[in-house]
Formats: sequence, structure tokens, C-alpha cells
Amino acid sequence: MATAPEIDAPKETLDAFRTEVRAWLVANFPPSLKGKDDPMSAVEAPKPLSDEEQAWKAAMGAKGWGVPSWPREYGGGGLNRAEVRVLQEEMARAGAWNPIGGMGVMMFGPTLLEYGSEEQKREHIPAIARGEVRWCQGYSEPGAGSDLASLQTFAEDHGDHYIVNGQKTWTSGGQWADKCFALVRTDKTKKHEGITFVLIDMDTPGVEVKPIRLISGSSPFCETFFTDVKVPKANRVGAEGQGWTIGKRLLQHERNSLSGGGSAAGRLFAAGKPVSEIAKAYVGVDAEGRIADADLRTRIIRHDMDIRAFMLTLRRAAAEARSNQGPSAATSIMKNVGSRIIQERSELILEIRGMAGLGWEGEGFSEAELADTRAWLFGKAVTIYGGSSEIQNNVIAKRILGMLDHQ
Amino acid sequence: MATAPEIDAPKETLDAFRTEVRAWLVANFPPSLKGKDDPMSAVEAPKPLSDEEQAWKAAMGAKGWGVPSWPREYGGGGLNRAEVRVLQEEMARAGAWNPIGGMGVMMFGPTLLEYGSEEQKREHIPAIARGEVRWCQGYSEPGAGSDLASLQTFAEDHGDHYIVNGQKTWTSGGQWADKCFALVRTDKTKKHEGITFVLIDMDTPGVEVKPIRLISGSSPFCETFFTDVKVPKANRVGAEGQGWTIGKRLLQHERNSLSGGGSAAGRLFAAGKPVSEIAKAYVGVDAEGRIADADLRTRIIRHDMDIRAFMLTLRRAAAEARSNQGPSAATSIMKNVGSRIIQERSELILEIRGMAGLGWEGEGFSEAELADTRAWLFGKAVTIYGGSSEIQNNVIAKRILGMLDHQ
Amino acid sequence: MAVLTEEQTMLRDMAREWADHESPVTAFRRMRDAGAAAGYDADSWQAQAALGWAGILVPETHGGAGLDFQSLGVVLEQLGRTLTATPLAASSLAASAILMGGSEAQQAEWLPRIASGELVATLAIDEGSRFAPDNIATAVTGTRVTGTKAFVAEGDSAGLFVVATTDGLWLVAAGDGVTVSQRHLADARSHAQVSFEGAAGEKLGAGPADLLTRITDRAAALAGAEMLGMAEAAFAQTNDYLKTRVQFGQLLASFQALQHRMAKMLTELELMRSAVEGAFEAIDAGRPDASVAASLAKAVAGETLKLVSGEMVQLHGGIGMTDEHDAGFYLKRARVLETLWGSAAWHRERFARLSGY
Amino acid sequence: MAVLTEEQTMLRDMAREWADHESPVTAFRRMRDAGAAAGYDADSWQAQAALGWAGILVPETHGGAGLDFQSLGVVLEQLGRTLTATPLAASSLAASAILMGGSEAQQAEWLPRIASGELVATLAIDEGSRFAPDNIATAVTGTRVTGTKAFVAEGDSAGLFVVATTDGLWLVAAGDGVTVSQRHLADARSHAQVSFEGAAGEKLGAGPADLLTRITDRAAALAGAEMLGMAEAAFAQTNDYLKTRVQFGQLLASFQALQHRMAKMLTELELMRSAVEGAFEAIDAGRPDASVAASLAKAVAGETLKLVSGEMVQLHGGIGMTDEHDAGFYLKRARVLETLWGSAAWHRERFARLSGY
Repeated sequence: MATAPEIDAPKETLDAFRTEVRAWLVANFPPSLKGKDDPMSAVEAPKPLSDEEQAWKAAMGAKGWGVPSWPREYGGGGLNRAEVRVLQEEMARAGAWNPIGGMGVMMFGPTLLEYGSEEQKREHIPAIARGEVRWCQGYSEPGAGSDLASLQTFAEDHGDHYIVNGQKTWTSGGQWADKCFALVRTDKTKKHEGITFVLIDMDTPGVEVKPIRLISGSSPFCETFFTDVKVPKANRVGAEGQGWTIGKRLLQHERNSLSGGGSAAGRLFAAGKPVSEIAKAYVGVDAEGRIADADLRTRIIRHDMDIRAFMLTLRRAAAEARSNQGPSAATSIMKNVGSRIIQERSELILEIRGMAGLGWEGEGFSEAELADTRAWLFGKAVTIYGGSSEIQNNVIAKRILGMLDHQ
Repeated sequence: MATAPEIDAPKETLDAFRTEVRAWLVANFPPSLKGKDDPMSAVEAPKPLSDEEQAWKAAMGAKGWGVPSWPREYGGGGLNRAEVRVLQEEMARAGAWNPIGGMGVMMFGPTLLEYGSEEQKREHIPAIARGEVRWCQGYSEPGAGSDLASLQTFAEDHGDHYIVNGQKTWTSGGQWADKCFALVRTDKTKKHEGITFVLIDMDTPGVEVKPIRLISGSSPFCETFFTDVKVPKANRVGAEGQGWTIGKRLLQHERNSLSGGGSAAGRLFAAGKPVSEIAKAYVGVDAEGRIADADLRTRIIRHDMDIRAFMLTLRRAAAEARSNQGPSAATSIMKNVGSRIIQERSELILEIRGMAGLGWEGEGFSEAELADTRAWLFGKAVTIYGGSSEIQNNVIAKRILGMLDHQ
Repeated sequence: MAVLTEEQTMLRDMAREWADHESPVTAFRRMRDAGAAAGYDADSWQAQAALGWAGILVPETHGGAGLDFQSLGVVLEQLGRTLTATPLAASSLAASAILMGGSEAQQAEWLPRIASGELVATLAIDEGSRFAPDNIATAVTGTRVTGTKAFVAEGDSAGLFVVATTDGLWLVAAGDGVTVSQRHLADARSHAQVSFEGAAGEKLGAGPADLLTRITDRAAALAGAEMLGMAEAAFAQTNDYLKTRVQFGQLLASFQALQHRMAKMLTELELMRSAVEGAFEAIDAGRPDASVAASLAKAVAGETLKLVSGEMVQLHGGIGMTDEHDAGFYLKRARVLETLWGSAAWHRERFARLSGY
Repeated sequence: MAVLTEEQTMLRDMAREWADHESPVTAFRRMRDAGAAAGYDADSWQAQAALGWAGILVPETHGGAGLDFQSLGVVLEQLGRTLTATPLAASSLAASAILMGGSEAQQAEWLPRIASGELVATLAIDEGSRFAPDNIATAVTGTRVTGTKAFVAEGDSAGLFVVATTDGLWLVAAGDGVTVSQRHLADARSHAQVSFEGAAGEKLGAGPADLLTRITDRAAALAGAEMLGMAEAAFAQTNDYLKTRVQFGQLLASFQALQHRMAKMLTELELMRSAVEGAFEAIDAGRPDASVAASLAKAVAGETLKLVSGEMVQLHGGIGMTDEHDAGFYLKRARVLETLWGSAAWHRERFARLSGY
């Protein structure tokens, strides 16, 4: 992670832009929504929007500022990096939040912008930019988890279309999605080179979804069954057999967003109360003001240090990324550290609260306590999805350290 | 590690034996040697013995009680397990210690008793039992460490003898040894099956040793070079090609003694001052009597718990071993835990003492401080020799857990 | 050392057999799905009572088996393996308190009913959500007990409570002045807040001064036994899974990084077993270091089960995240047991204080 | 964030080039074997002075380069890679103390001589073997300093000491009333006990009230930089070794268990770099959280270098245990730097106190 100088827009231009943003936010962001951050989530059921929320989303969608760096011609904001930062600063200042999100924004959009045809970009990107279409991911299969490339869902060539049969699993928000980007097999004789990237309407006949109940009690993922599903070849992204390359690129975007570089994990850290404060409330302090449980306290310190070093590393990686193109293999490192921090935070909060930290439902627990129990359980997934910690360690060893393939 | 009932000798017999031992110790153990535990070590230069030490060693050697469980016909004590325990209890009571030790006792003797010919046992075992002959181990080679079976030292067949050429390394105490038990290759076309176990006099022409200086400053190991060394076939233990089987068995005895099951590691634990006491002396305590460095204290607690759990496990394993024959795969677990405890102890002591814990020589440091610096450095070897921690983990995974060979 | 007696070995084998066949994890799942009101499996409890387990600690003169804690431990360990949900530990601990601290009359009154399984009894100690036995406010006026206990295991169904008060341990029967409010924890077992408002009680006045400590030490050791069984089952199931799941054309069990993690876990498991058995040995022998031994057991058990239950989910991958799989059950129950009777951190602190530093 | 300036980048590249070619580890080994009386490599020190490094922090008006701590940090990091033994850190810290706390006259008297490398200066703070800057007994009577400093880095060769006393920091020149006794530590570098018995001194009276803390924070950050270079070199050398050593018919680098350990170490190394650079950023910007940042850096550096230097020996196997190999040098120097200016535990404790818990 070498450092690199940063090229910014001239200061005058930025000042003018800042004035423009500030005025626009005054005109468009309803102050009543301040702090009521409720962005479009990939893994939660869509909630009905209030009129004000609807208006705010429409305004941001029309402006393209939900995806500020995407090209203006496809409905993005067309902003450069310096302008994006100004926009973020001014939104934070106004208490405004981004109502546009989900997998379309985080993963699929950037990938389609890179690999899609002109027609595909014109068809799909603007709708994502306006937050109108929900996408889900059709990657994993029951027999193809970490070893994704062993996927078996088959797309048979029928001239101008494919007929797709097979089963996907861990389809995030599949029950609420409009469309699915999926990896399918078009050639059974090759492994990686037999994979193709296609887009599937979720209301095509033959598509069935079945929510999976998790240990946390929620069901944000589905099993998705494809039975003789017709997919026009116009919905293929890239060439036949190029799916693995495109699919991996998309995973880098996912990893990047999971690692804290993106908004989701960043929000999570920003929103959370420091563990030390929770500990003070539940455990108390000694005469010197130290958290009374000395053993617990040493682990809270290590955790806080981990967060601080991680935040500094994210900033350093961002500085580096400015000189590169998109996410690099270092995102594997970021993802693993971000994951361990999320999980350790949950474990510490549980321990701090004792029995009150293990509430499942009903009386006797605060909302925060119940939410954190569920978050603890759901958080066990962060070292599994988006490429497990083990897979990331393989990537680090091979791609960064140049160690050989283990057999 | 299932538990097993223990079969002991009748109580009357044992009481009689206890009386005998007690009387013998009064007659033979000079009280002036009480606590001056200075057993024959495999990895230290032989020290000249005082007349009293010489007499004590001779008495124990003649009685066979230095190797109390070995058969009487080969100079051992011929005692059963219950009697051995009585002997140990009475020796501890009298402050007496065992002057007979080294690799001959710990590893080679038990192996030769199992695999040697009648002639070989008669030739070698009594001398070991009397502590008269020092043995060293010719196993590792520069290119064959963890992968011991790739050893290249070649023994060419010359009718009634072999001509040995090659290089061994990590020969413990090679510069002071009289004889060497070695693994050599007699067949280059096979890996494990091409290995043969032979005994080599260290004063045979063509044997040269060169001490290896360690990071701790001492040189307890050597490189040993064999140039056209003549080894009579009478000095072969077992059949040609059986060396790997015999050699592995010997390693199990080694591991057992390194794991704390044997006397060496046991003595180490027994002799050491508790880390918490050292910490109190260097760091001080708070108003409640707790070690003043809270972070350090939590790690001392974990270390103490580790020791206590380990000791309980050793006892449990010993109970189990009574129903089995010799050391089992569980010794891999014991070796790894024993090693981590030894290393953690050193690290804690270093940290407790600060700069005083890093003294190398000269003024300004106590003898204990200087000794512990060296012990810390030498202790880094315990996870490497006798089968590294990595090798032990391989053994645990494959032999205990039945996991497949990794490629 | 816990070289089991012949009787203990038989008991262990019987319990294992029973748990595997009569009370596999599917039984717990069924109870969880049904949301059983009592928070325990009534059929299993009846069966256990019939086998005499409810009275393992109760002397024969009071209708029990008169065995020691190690004997109860081998049974709880086996039940832990399959997550059997019965009030065996709670009721036994209450019996132990009555045995150590009750008068002849109290023993004669309560122990036979506990031993038969007819009466479920339990400990009501903690008043907050973190274990703090030195911090008891529940008071006694005359023979009336007043105070609130925050999380009482098996509180829903208990007919008798052993209550920690500022005046030592008191027996209070469910009924007037006793209010029970269910608490739904992640482990789907029985927990309740129990409030005593001038409830009629009788003191356990015959015991030693440190009766409460003796009881909580025994509670910690028994939790350790259940945790040991859980850890062994979670580990074994994970090991089995690694030998069947293929990724990248090979069994997961053939990946060295996983092999070494499993080897290290097995190492910790061996230490855990020694620590737990060591606690029973010290308790049953009445050794003065029983508290140290109990803290060692609970601390090591807490750390090890946390490791193993976490790795069970991780190494199963996605399937381990689903409610359909059992891994989540082990994970959730693990944290409850780690919290009950003192976290690993609590016991490390006490271990050091008892060791003089 | 430590996006290096063009000047810093040049300095780093130059230092790397110099260290690799002019001061490889063999140079340290030669010095160690010779038992150099001064405990440092005089030729290297002269060369560094000629390159202007001794005056990196010293303003141009006093003959230095007038650069910041990050600039000095990038140089020390590179020197750490090859274990270069010179008093650069010690002398620079003394200069920094004079710069922050000295009068114009004091600066004019001492800084040019430090910047030229002619005078080696050092800090004399600790009086025991563990870092305890709040525990200073060295006293001043009039202008006479009396007290004993236990382990003074570069104490053998220093001509000037910055001495912590109960009356703040004082300058004392080597000479009458100053007794230096060498202390041979495992790292074979220069350390000495320095006793002041009525030695003539002058107070650094112009600085802020927390001058000592500012100095020790800077000392911790600079130690972090040297440790960062060491950790990176130890890691890189280990990675190279794994790619050449064959066992069981394959390169060690192909064993997944080792791959994952290396991957985790690299992860820690990235965090370590961020923490160290973050400390320099806070110090150079005069930010109020400089102490927090310095404690973070030193704690993370201590843990990570301990991990990496230990694994360097372990993963090299037997050869790493030999004096002939360089691994031992990294291991020994690592522990000295981990101890200097506060252990990881010390800095964790301070981090928490500064964070209000």
C-alpha cells in the first residue's frame, strides 16, 4: 500500500460547488428527516415510504447524487472525487442521508458500467441511480460456496435465448428483488471458462424463491430455484465464458463495500456507541474511573485500538486507491479486519451485558439489547459471505505474498 | 483419553519395598548432595563429578534405579509401576535425585529394549543404566528437518559392514557423545522403506563434529560429518529398511519426555518460581494486593490456568497410559501445550522485568535475570525440535482426528 | 484424578445412550419450535426422574442415589452433547444447598420430592444481569423474604427457590408473594425474573458460613460439565462435516489450514476436560482449593466452548448460519452458560485473588 | 494521513538505498562480533551525519534540515530493516527536547553540534528497569543534578544527556560528576547506567509543562518506526525463505497452514504501518490526540513485532535458532524496543485512561 499524491480540483471551483450543494440541500432535504437514516437496504424488506421520504428519494434520484461518481449520461452525478467529498461533507453537515442503495449501487452498477453494453447500461443504470429497481445476486449454490466456480446451474443455448435450470442459494433479498444478476454455466467441459454472467427478471416464469431462516431469526436470504427459465441472450453481460472474470470483479466491489470502504460498514461503525461507554453503564467504574472488570477492560482496549488502526488503514488505502483503478487485493485484508472488529464488538457487548445481552424477545430487555443479540448472531455471517475469511487469506497469500497454490 | 482402572501391587509388598528403599537411601545418598540436582544432561558439557557425586552415581548405577522400570537382566531396576512410584516418593522425601540421564535413558534405551537384538541389549543397555556412555542422535540433516524421511546420508553395503557418507545436524551433545544412534539411507529408490537404523561409535575414523552456536549463545548441538565411516552390520538395529519404524518409535519417546511426561519438563516446571511472584517483586501490587500492571496480570492469570490445566491433563494422560503400551498420539497434544507454556513463561518474565529481563552478560543483572534471558532464547527451540508444533498439529489432525493427508 | 469409578462409568454410558436415542437435538428443536411454556422438555424430565437422575445427589435415606458431583457431572456432560432441556442441574443444585445447609426436618421435607422429580427446585441468586454473588440486596424481615432475582434458570416451573438474601440462603416455595415473569433468552430455555414480596420462607441455617460460595462453585462446575459435552459434540460434528464437504475438488478435511485449527481446538478440549474433572475431584474430596478448581473449570470451559461453538458456525459456512442447522443452538446455549455463574473474566479475577495476586 | 511529501519520499528511498548497500545486516553482525566499545557503528554514524540525518529535526538556522518527525521516521524505518546501529534516534530526541524546551542560547550552543553528528546526545529518563516516567527521583540542588538512570540508550558514547528530574528536564554534559557503566543487553547495542552525582546542569526551562510527555511520545513513535522497518524485513525474509525451502517434496510456501499464518501477519503489518504513520501525523500536526496516537503506535508495534519476530524463528525452523542466521538479531532487538519507552501493556493502559475509561 504505497502512498500516492492526490489530485484535486482547484479550490475556487470546489467552493462554488459547495455553495450549490448547500443551497440544493436546503431546497430539497426535509429537515424532519434529519438523522432518520433509512437507506434502501439489500437485505431487508422494503418499507413503505412517507411522502417526505418519497420526495427526498425522487430528488436525489433525479439529481444523480445517490451515485455521485457515476457518469451523468446514465443518471449518475458525474462528480469527480473532490466534488464527491464536498457533497458528503455538506450532506453530513445538513444531517442528510443517501436514500439510494442496495446491491445495484454497491456491486452490480459499477460492474455493469465496466462490462455492460451500451444498451444494457442505458437500460439498467438509470433505474438503479433512481433507486427504482432492486437487484439480487445469483452466485452461490448448495454445492458451490467458497468454491464458487464449481457452480452447476446450467444455461442451455436456444438460439436467441438460454433456458436456465438449477438452484442458487444465499440470494440476498431475493424475495423482494426485481432482477437478479447471476452466474450460470454455459459449458460443462470447462470450469472457470464455462461460466457466463446473465441478468434474469425475477418475474420470469420458472423462478421461485424460498426464504432461508437464519440463526438470528431473520430471513434476508433465499434459495432461488430456476426451472426452464427463459433468458434472452440480450441479457448476457460480456461474452459467453467471460462470466468468471466479470463475476470476480463484482466480488471485489462487494468485498470493498463489506470491508468498510463502502458506506454500509462505515455507517455501522459511525452509528455504534463506543463499547467502553456500554461497559461503564453495565459494569461500573472503579475509584480511578476505570471499567471495573479489569480483564474485560483490557480486551475493550485492544478492540478500540483495532478500530482506530483499522480506520487509519482505510484512510491510507483510500489514498492509495486514488492512484489505482478500483479495489485491489488489499481489500481482502480490509474485509478480514472489518469482519473481526464487527464480531468482536458484538461479543464484547454481549459479555458486558451478561444475561441482559442474550435477550431474544419479550419483556425485560431494552430495544438495543434485543437488537444487539440479533446483530451478534447475524454478524457471524460476515466472515462467511463475500468470500469467507479463509478465502481472503488464500487470496492474500497467493496474490499479495506470491505464495504458491496449496494443493 | 479414556480413563482406566489402575492395577497396583498389594499394599503389604509395597510397604516392605518402601522400607527397603528408605534404608538404602540413608546408606547411599550423601545428604550433602540434597537439592544439588545435577543430572546427566544430553545437551550440556559433562562436568567433572565430585567424589560424593561419583559415589552416588555408582550406587544408583549398580542398583539399576536410575532406570527403575528397565529389566534387571540388562542392569535396570526391574521395578513395577507401583514400586517406581514408591521409589520416586522416597527419593523426593530424602531430597535425592537421579544421576542417570541423557538421550540414552530417555529415548534410545527404551527403543533398543523393544527392537534390539539380545547381543545389542547386553552390549548397550547396562552401560546406559550405569550412566557410563553418552549417546547422541543422528537424525536431522540440513535438507531434512520436519521432513525427516527425506534424509540423504548414505550407508553403502560392503558385505559385513556399511560405509557411511553424509551430514547430520542438530546432533545434541555430539561433541561430548561416545556413540550415535542414526538413521541412514540404505536404498535410494524408496523413501521411508529405504531407511535403516544404525549405531555409530563417535571415535570411528571419518566422524567429525562441529558445534553450532545458537541465538542463546550456547552450543549444545553439532553438525556431524560422516566421511567413509565404517559401521559393522552388527551395529544395525532391526532389519534393513526398518529404520523408519524404529526411528519413529524413538521420536515418540522423545516427544513424551519433551511433553512433560518425562522428568526433564517436569523438573523445569517444578523448579520455576511462579510468574506471579516475580511480577510482584518487579511490578509491585495495588491497594488490593493485585499485581499493579492490570494488563500483564490478566495474562499471568491465563498462563497460570494453562499450567494448572496442563498438569491435570498430564495426570489424566498418565492414568490412561497405564492401560496402554507406551506413548500415544496424545503426546503431540502434550508436547504442544508444554511448549507453549515454557515459551509464554519466558516471555512473561521478560516483560515483567523490563530492561533487566534482557541482560546478556556483565554487570547490572542478577544471575537469575541473565539465565532467564538465555532460557528465553533457547526456549524458542522447543516448538521446533522433537517434531515442530506444525508437525504435531499434522499428527493430531491425521492420527487422532482422522483428517485426510493434505497434499 | 477423575478416573471414573465403575458406577460412574456405567452412569455415563447409560446417559450417553439415553441422550443419543431418547433425547437427540431434534427433541430440543421440537420443544423450541413448540415454544414450550415451561421452557423444558417435560417428557424428558419424567424419563430422567424415572432413571433416578433427579436424585443423584440426594442421600438414599431421602430417596436418592447418594452419589457425588462427578457422577452428576458425567450425566450432565452427556445431556449437554444433545442439548437436552431439563431442570436437572438447577434442581440438583437446590438439593445440594438443602443437603449442606438444611436441618434434618428441611431435608426430610424437600429432598424426597426433589429426588422423585415431582418438585423442580432452583437457585435464585443474582439480582442483576451479571454474576455478582457479593452484591445481594434481597432482605428478610421475620420469615418474610423481599427482593427481585433477575434471571433465574428454570424459574418458570420451579416450585421451590433457594434464595440468596442478606441473611444467607432461604427456602421459598412458589405461591403467595412470589411473582414469576418469563425471560426469553437466545437459548430458548427456561429463565425468569422472580420477585419475592414478603414471601414466606425458612432459613437454611445449618450450613457453613460460606454456603453460598460452595453452592455457586458447584453450579459453576456443573455448568462446566454441560459445556464440556456441548463442546465435544460441536467439535465432533464439525469434524464429521469437514470429512464430507467437498470444495475445490477436495474434502475440506484435507485443507491444512483447517486441520491445524481443528488440532488446536482438540488441544483446548483436552485441557477443558481436565479442568472440569479437576473441579469435581476437588469438590467431592472437600479440598480447600475447590473454589480455585471451580474457577479454573468455568474459565477454561467458557473460553473453549466460545472457540468451538464459533468455529462450528464458521467451518460449516453458510449452512451453519441457518436455523435449520443445529450449529446456532450450540452457539446460543454456549453464551448463556458462559454467562451463568460467572463469565470467564469473573473467574479469572477470582482465581488470581484466591492465588494471592 | 501519511501521504508522504515529495521530500519525504526521496528521503525514504535514499535511506533504503543506503541501508541496503552501505549498512546491511552483515554490518551489524561485524560490529556485534567485534564487541564495539561504543555499542554503535562509528563509520555508519559518520556517513549518516554526512547525509544530514543527524540534523533532520534541527532547524536550518542551527545547521539542520528543519524537517518533521515523519521525515525522521521514514529514515529510521529503513535503518530498522537492516538493524543499523547508530545513535540517530537518541540524538534526534535530545535535539527535539532542546528545540521544544531550550532557550535561544541553549539551542545555539547544542543544536549545531548535534546536527553535525559531532556530538551524540541522548535522553536519560528511567530510573528502574520498567518505563515509569511518573516516577522520577533525580533531584536538582542549585544547578547540580543528582540521581541514577538505569538504562540509557547510547549512554556509552553520549556527550550530552537530557535528564528527567523532579524539576523538569535538565541538560548535563558528560564529564565531572557523571559516571557511565555499560549494560550488555541481548541486542548488543549501546546501553548504560548513568549516575549523576552533583553534576553541573542547565534547565530546559522554555518548554510546555508536559515537555517530558511530549518527548517520550516522540520517543515511542520513533521506536515504532524502527520496529516497523524490522517487522517488514523479518516478514519479507521469512516469506522469501518459505519460497525456497522444500520439505515433503514441496515448497513450504505451498502449505496452507503457513499461508494463512503469513496472511494474518501481513494483515497485522498493515495495521502497524497505519498506527505508526498516524502517530507521526498527530505529532507533526501538533494535534491534541498525539499521546493517544503514540500509545496506539507503540502498543500495536510491540504486539506485531513480537508476533513477526517470533514467527521468523519458528518458520525458519532449526536454522533460525542458529547465531549464524539473522533471525535471532531481529528477535533480540525486538524485545529491547518493545520494552523501551513503555511496553504494549503500558501503552494500552494509558490509551484507556486518555480515552476516559
